[in-house]
Amino acid sequence: MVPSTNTTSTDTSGQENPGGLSGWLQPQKNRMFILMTLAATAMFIPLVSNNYGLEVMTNVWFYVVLCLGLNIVVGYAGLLDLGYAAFFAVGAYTTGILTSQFGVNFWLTIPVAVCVSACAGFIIGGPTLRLRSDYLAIVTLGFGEIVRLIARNLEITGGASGLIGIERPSIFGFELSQIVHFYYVFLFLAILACFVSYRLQHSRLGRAWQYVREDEDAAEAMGINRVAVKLYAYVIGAIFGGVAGCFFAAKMTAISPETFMFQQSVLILLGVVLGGMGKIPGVIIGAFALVLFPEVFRDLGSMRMLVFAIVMLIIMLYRPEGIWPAKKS
Amino acid sequence: MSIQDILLQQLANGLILGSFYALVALGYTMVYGIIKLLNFAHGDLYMLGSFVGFIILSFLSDYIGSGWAGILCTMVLSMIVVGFLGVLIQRIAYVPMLSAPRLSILITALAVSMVLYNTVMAFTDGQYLAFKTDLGFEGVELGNVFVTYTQLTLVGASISLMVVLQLFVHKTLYGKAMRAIAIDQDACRLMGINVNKIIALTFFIGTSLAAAAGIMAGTYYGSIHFFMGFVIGLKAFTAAVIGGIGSIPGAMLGGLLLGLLESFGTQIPFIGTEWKDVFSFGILILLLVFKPTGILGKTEIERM
Amino acid sequence: MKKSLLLSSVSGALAGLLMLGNVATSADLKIGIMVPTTGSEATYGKDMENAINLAAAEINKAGGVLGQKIVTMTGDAACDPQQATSAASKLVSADVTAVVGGYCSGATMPTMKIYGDANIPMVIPAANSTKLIDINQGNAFQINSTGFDQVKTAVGLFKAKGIKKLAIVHQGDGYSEDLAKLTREKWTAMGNEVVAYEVVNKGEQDQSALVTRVKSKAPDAVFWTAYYADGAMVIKQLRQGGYRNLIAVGDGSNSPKLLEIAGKAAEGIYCFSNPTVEYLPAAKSFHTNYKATYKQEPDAYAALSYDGMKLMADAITRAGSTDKAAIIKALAATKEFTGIAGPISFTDKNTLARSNFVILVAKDGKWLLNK
Amino acid sequence: MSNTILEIDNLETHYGKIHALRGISFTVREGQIVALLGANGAGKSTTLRAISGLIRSTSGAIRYMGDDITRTPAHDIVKKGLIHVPEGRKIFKGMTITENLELGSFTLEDDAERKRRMDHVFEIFPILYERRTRDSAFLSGGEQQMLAMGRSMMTNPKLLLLDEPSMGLAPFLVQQIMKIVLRLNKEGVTILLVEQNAKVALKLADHGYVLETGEIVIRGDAKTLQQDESIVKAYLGE
Amino acid sequence: MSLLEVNNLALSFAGLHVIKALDFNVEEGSIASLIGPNGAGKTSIFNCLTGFYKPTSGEIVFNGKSIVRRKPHKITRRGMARTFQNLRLFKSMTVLENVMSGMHCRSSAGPIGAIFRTDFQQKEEARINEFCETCLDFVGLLGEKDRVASNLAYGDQRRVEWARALATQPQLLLLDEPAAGLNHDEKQQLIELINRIRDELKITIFLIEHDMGLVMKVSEKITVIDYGEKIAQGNAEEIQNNQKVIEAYLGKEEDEIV
Repeated sequence: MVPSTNTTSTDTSGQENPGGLSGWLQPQKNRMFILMTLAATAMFIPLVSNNYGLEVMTNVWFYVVLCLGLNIVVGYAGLLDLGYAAFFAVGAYTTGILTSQFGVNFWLTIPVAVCVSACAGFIIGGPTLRLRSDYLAIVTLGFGEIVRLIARNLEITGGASGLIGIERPSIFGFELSQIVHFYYVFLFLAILACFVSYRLQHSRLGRAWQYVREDEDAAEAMGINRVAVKLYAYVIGAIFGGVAGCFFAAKMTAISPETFMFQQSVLILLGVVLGGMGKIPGVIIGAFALVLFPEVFRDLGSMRMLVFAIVMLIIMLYRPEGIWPAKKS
Repeated sequence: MSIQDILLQQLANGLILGSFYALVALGYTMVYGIIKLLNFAHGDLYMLGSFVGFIILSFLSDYIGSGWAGILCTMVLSMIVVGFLGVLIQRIAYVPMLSAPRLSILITALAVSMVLYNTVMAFTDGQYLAFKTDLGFEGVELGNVFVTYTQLTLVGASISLMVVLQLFVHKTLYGKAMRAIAIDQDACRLMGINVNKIIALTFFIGTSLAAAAGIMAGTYYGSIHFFMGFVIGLKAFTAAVIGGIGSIPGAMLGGLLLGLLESFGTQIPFIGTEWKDVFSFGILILLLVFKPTGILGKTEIERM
Repeated sequence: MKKSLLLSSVSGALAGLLMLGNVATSADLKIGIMVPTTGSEATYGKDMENAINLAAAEINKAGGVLGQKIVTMTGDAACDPQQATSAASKLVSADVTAVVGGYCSGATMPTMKIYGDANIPMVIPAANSTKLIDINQGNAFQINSTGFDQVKTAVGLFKAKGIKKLAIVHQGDGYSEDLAKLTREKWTAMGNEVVAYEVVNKGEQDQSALVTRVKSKAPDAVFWTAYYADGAMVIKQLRQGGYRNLIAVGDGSNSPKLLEIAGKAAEGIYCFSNPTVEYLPAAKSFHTNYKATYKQEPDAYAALSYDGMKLMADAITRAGSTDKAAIIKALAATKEFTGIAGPISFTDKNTLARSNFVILVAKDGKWLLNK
Repeated sequence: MSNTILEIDNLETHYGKIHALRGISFTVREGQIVALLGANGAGKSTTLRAISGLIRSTSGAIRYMGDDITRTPAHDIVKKGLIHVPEGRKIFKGMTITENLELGSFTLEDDAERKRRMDHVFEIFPILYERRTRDSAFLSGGEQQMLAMGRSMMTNPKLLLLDEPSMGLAPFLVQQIMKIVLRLNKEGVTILLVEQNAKVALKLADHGYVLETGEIVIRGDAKTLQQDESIVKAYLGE
Repeated sequence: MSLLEVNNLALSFAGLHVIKALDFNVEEGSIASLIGPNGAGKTSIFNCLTGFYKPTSGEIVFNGKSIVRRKPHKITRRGMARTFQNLRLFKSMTVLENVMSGMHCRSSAGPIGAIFRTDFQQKEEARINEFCETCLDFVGLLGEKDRVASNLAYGDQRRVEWARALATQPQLLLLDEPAAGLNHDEKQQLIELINRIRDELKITIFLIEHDMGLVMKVSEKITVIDYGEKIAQGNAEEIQNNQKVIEAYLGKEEDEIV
């Protein structure tokens, strides 16, 4: 998402297929141009859209952050995480508890949430990463449920009704209260998430994730500590979720355990798989589809999750790498 | 009630619940044992079993009523229907994925699960349906423990299904072929065993056992809905892991143990029922971390 | 090629979305309906939507409000906070004059902020968690009795039945936990004992362990504060497990489905409920009209939803304009508005001044008014 | 001269990008023992796997008793009496010896016949009878090889493909196994024997083929091959 | 001086003795081979050396330090690299990215460096890049560096694997059947490459190979094992004339069958 000045940039999409947009995307300058156009469009949406459009688009950016976070775990490192909503919950509850019960300033809760969610990632990742991938899926699922149940059962988390009256943040005395404010906040977070994802992907750590995903034994033989590398993926993914959770709590002002059900985790996973695991543009498209599809096709009613599920199945069967084309050459 | 009575009653509760878990866990374990696939859709097939049973029973009840005879017919029919459905799912969704990376198969299984429960949700509008039978809740007092006839019959049914399965797997050639496939597929081909057919058979049996459990649940609890498979799917998986995934006696043992653990878990002083699931998931995680092979599971060659 | 296709379809969808809120502008009076029309609570939501639309149609037939025809617009709250906020924004963006709706308390809560910020008058016919009162910005009016009222009715019954030891079971969601907590507070404040306070995990079928635990505490009554679906199973298993004393359920369980699922086990249980159509003499014609229009029986919240729409129209008429602040003022000043479910006046917290809760009892598979 | 039972015609196979067999042709006549020799990785096992249908050949043809079985699935080939005893024995560890043998006769419907054949196997391998209820995982290497051969005999084979029956066995066991190979041959089973142990194999065989990197480099009468110095070179390099 | 010393190594799986009391050593700067019939336990020995298997008992001393029970990635960091019997490339990644995996243990930038592109990180990336390109150049694949690995011809994929192993900057390179699947010309190139790695890069080489011609040509010392035991050791000529070896491969002359 960010122009690469890195000589090791290895994205070689469309070298053999210079036709169409993908060919045109290749030169650094054109890609830059597209990104600028997209960013500008995103910046100007509030000028033409009503609140509903903004609400939906804010939701899109929000899911972009979550999906990119999960993408680090699933897409980059190839670990199935079925309890990602837990990290998102950890962030949201950290902010919620600190602001509503202890009166801590919103901005101060973010570093706390980062630490807490990183710890959560570490706690779940540490002992379980030696497990086979399918066991890991179940452990993360169980972990997600445990976090939700704890939130539901404790007094400090407001029990089943959750927390209400979470403070809205302000910057330099300017309170973020309108949807348009949150639109820009989440847009900024989404861009930040893209930036961080991109930089990580094209780094030593990012490559290590891919090595481990493709062949664990070979990666280990090359001197890569697979447990440490996976743990990094878990912790960084958890931080993405935690930060998104902080802002989610601030935007909603009320959070309850129901938001962090298993279905939420599945939804985020859906976004990652739909667009294409491990590919930033793919994941962004996945997040768009996730949010826009139900809005545009409201008339489908209860059929719409079914349509979603079928699409997901078809994608896994016929195009497991997702909608976004894979690099060739 | 004295504390002994309470504990005895909880023992009975645990065994009844455990026999349900065991029945569902069997399907998990069979499929996992043979193709190393964690079939996320298994819980949904349990759910589907109860819905198919619901439809069949509503037809049958006009002719043979919805007493034991009706339920028995329904059970057999819906086991067959859902069993074939399981095979169909395996053919459509899992066969093409057998050589794909593990992550892809897991996500496919998850997608299958979503398709199943969303289909039922769309058709039922997410409603709870009353699974009506003529069964009452008369029962017997065994000492101070009260068990209804329905409960006894259901436990009896699930135990006999398990016994039949155990006999099938150990005494018939097809059952032996199933076990052999889990050991070495190529060698099975060289014995003239049509591996795909046997895998399909495994799916059929595992799925129909889940369907049987689904019908029993419908009969016993009286209501069915599209998401009923989720919790039991998870619990059954936990049971399968406790017993050692891939092992059929392990699944039975694990199911009973989990059932007992849950019922006695509610009697632990100072911990309310709200922590029950935290308790069982916690056990699952600890078990996977410290003894992933479970109680009766085979140890694999250790790798550093 | 694929990428360009993708990009264009995404941007197309986006453009369509941005336009969506902007359609439909006329001289009509736009009123939003916010109920769950998808998800597990969809049947209740659709029932409420039907009743509100029926009321609107009747008003329009009689000449509309201030000469304007009412046009309704439904936002699907899906009983999910996230979906509810976008549905609420959609209604606000569509520039509705007022909103009638709110079923799940959890999903209604975050939307109250949105309606409050836009100062849109809102009548809430169903959601009744006491938490709603705290976050009300003054624009919302609850015409369902609140949890406080229900608890008052409940402990009244328990007292009258000579109950000493009470067991309370909820389901771990905002609504039922709220009701359970309030009941426990009130009951212990009255000097009585709550011997068991339990929670059932939503969707779990086997409750035998819970039943044994509850039974071992030998309560005189069990109060189920949550919804019918799991309630039916809890009741059935309580009776199967040999519990013979009183069982009562909250208004979330007021459904014929509960009796259908629990069967004989439900015989004689009590239910605290807002007034439903079949027990309201004033609702006879509504009942007939509803059945004629929608070919089905009205459900638990039909009467209140119908009243909600009628009340809103009445307030707008009294305000004499479609100015939102004026409508809110008129709503607050409502005095003994005669709805089919009973008279409506508001407290200074915008809740119902006089509880309209009734007690039902299950007899032969039907809910009857307890005399 | 007896009839041709197996005919391999210009067979080629690939493992991914590796060209494992580069067009090999040979025939096996009924009642013969034919040895397929060569160093590790020369393509001997691949040839057997292609014949028994475990892998698909990329081109060429396999004819068995006049039928083209190039595309026939492995489990159907077994029904024709062509049995492959794979490298590493591949017995079903975790199952008893009896169960292993029963699975060998999976294609058989007749229980009495199964009993008869099992008795025959037990007669040839008394050690298996002694341990018939034991888990096969606890058998020694030689016993495992006997079980693998016994299992294949349960199908009443006409042509037996034996892949390195002597692998990992002590010399006296090798002799024992080879005696059994001879006995089976006397009972009318044609045998295609893949062996690294060339000396032993050529002693038994009527005919021999030597493979090197997927091609047949030497072919001929077993007696002649025994004297051929070039075989040593094929194994140990020049 | 011995770079690698194996003393009394034993490995068993579920009661099956795969390796029994094995002793051998590899001299620094030499090219040594390990041969033996199928199933003799050669790859198991490699797996013990590289930490993939835990030996049941015995001692492995590499460069003066014991490496028994060390994790594979730590052993690689100590300077022992390996290739695999079946190609184990990172298939969907480019050739250069594949080789870069080798440099992982010789670099250290973490997530913070990656996100902020610190000076240190950028320099390190440049260093990784440069060294990996050198490695690719060494095996003659620099021109293919941006191609996806799985699209290369088989022989070239093999060379990517070597370049990847070289990028770990090893002192000892273990090659598991490097010639498997190669044609005649490619084998000649392989022999040349093995010699160049030793002569130009001063890396000691220890290989398992079935192609005896190749083994005899390149190795200075050959260790022969059978049934997990060492049966002979020596140079090519000695091995070719060793009666035990011939028996192990061809069987005993005096075996009486009939």
